[in-house]
Amino acid sequence: MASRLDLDLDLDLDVFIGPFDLLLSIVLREEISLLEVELGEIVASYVTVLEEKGELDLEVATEFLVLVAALLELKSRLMLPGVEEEFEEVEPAAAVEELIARMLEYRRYRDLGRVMRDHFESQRGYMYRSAPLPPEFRRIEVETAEQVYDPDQLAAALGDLLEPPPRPDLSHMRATVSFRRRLSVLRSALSRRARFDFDDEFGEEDRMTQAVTIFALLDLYAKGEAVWDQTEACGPITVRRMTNSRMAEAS
Amino acid sequence: MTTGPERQGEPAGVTDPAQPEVGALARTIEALLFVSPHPVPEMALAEACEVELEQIEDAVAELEQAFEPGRRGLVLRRVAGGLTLATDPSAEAAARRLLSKPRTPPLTQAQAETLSIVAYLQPVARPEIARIRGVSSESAVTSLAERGLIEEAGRSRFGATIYRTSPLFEKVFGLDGLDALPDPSRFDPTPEDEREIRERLLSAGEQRADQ
Amino acid sequence: MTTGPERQGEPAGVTDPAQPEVGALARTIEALLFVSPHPVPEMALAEACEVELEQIEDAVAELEQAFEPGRRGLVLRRVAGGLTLATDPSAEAAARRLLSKPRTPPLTQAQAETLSIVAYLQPVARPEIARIRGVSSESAVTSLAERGLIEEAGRSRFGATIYRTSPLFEKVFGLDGLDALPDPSRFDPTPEDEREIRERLLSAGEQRADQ
Repeated sequence: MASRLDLDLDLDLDVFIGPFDLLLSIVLREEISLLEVELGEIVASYVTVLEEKGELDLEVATEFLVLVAALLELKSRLMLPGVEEEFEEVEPAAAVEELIARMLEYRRYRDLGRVMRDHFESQRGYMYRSAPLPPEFRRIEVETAEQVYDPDQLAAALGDLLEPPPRPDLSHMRATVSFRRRLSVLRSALSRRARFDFDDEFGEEDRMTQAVTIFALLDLYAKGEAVWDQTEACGPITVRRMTNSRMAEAS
Repeated sequence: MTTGPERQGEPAGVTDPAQPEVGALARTIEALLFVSPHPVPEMALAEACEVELEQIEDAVAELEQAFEPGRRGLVLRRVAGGLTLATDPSAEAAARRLLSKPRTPPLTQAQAETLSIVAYLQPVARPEIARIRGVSSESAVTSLAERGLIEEAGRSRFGATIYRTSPLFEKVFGLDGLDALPDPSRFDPTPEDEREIRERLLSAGEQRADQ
Repeated sequence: MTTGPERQGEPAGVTDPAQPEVGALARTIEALLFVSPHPVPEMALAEACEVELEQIEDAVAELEQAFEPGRRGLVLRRVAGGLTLATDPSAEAAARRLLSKPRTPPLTQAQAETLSIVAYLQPVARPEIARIRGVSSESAVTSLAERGLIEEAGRSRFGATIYRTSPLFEKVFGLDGLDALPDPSRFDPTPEDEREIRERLLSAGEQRADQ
């Protein structure tokens, strides 16, 4: 029996230039059907790849994860028996619409970037003169100089510098919503108990932390360390530890 | 009309050394473009030469013919809102050998995406670039700034650096101005694109479920 | 995107636009002399073009004809053991007028910030500028000094160069003395005196550098 983890996607996550690039590629590949767990897993692994490459912008990534989490939630509702007949009536959540808009926005700049790159290549043969000015032309004579700059420009520049930057406190976020940190929090929870209720454990956390924890959970699922049950949409999630043969249990 | 002889080998056009190639004003403009470190707008040429703009325009037209690609080792270009001289691309390899200057690396995809965001949305703050790309764009922004293609244009209310493209950007991209950027509307998503993505995103995975 | 100037206007001295003026090698040499910041010996030209010295000599002879004084706005000169292009002396007055106004480069944000620090806090040492801006400001300082807007005013106890603004600075900003500098904007309340400005700048700079 085919495992749901056996993705057959042949995805090399390193080649993607960002999460929207990844999502666009997956979504537009006809042969792939987007089962929510697969998508979640891919996204979770990709976030890890980004973190390893040092390209993770936590604020941006978390926003992305929240959008994907909303998508997954919507998809799981669509898959519930009884909802299917009403498929036409199910309004996609605003978050999903935003995700689509963001994907399309990204795509525009990806495509424009390709045009720019080609154009850059076509122009590289032209070389400009970089020789310094002949000494006799180098300095403007004070006597003949005229006003060309507005002094307010200096006042504005100094005003910019006087303003201390507000602390967006990224260090704090990095400390609390690190994907790795959530992984280890989950692992330690699982080492203490073989099963626990997600809300009991993490219900107090803020939304971003919960979203990242869900993705860490997907990662643990992919690694065969945990599974979870959720009997109804938006119902309680029970997380269970897995010890060996994840295939046997997962299937 | 001839299409021109072979572009290499024997001396061709030099017949009468005493005859000026172009008029005196065009020759002065040629000298000004040579000596100026930046592209020169026609208005600035008119002021420097103390003549009317129309006379400059006529002389520039004359120069444009003299510098028609293939005639000389240099070409006349309109970039960054002004006129400038550049080498003909056919001399690139020899010039790089002479200056021991390797070809600059091509833009990476991350740089190209970042540059197109800055070019079309400028002025734009770094967090906005990251938001659109979905990844931290710090290294792409830094290398584009180091290459001189983008530059700081102030700070946002939140202290983030704001970027815009530089005059060098227009120069190396051979753009007469930002208006000469390709029309971005040709990359606007169609309603079909949008529908396809929505359907694919929301398709519940029936095929898989059948297995 | 535009690539180059459109062909337009009536031909003047130009008879056949399609015909190269000189051979291909001479054209390449013209391009090499254009991009090189220094006079180029013929041997170096031969190496860059990957041809024999005699071929270079023939091509240079061809170029010398094309560049005979009076024909173009540029002349070909032999100086310091090499060949170089220079403007024809007849263009000197116009060149001086063109280059007498720093119209071309608007200040970059880095330059504006650096210049404002020097203007308001002068005399100020280079490391302090970097501390306030939160980034190394070497290239901004160098280009401002090259343009004559700031100048060295000695060395600090620790050997760092100290800067102040120049008389040219006051002229191009239309300031009747440094007292005429406007109050720093976007900041309320405006700092009372220079020492207070300095303290606030340094503390804001530290926070920028930390991020």
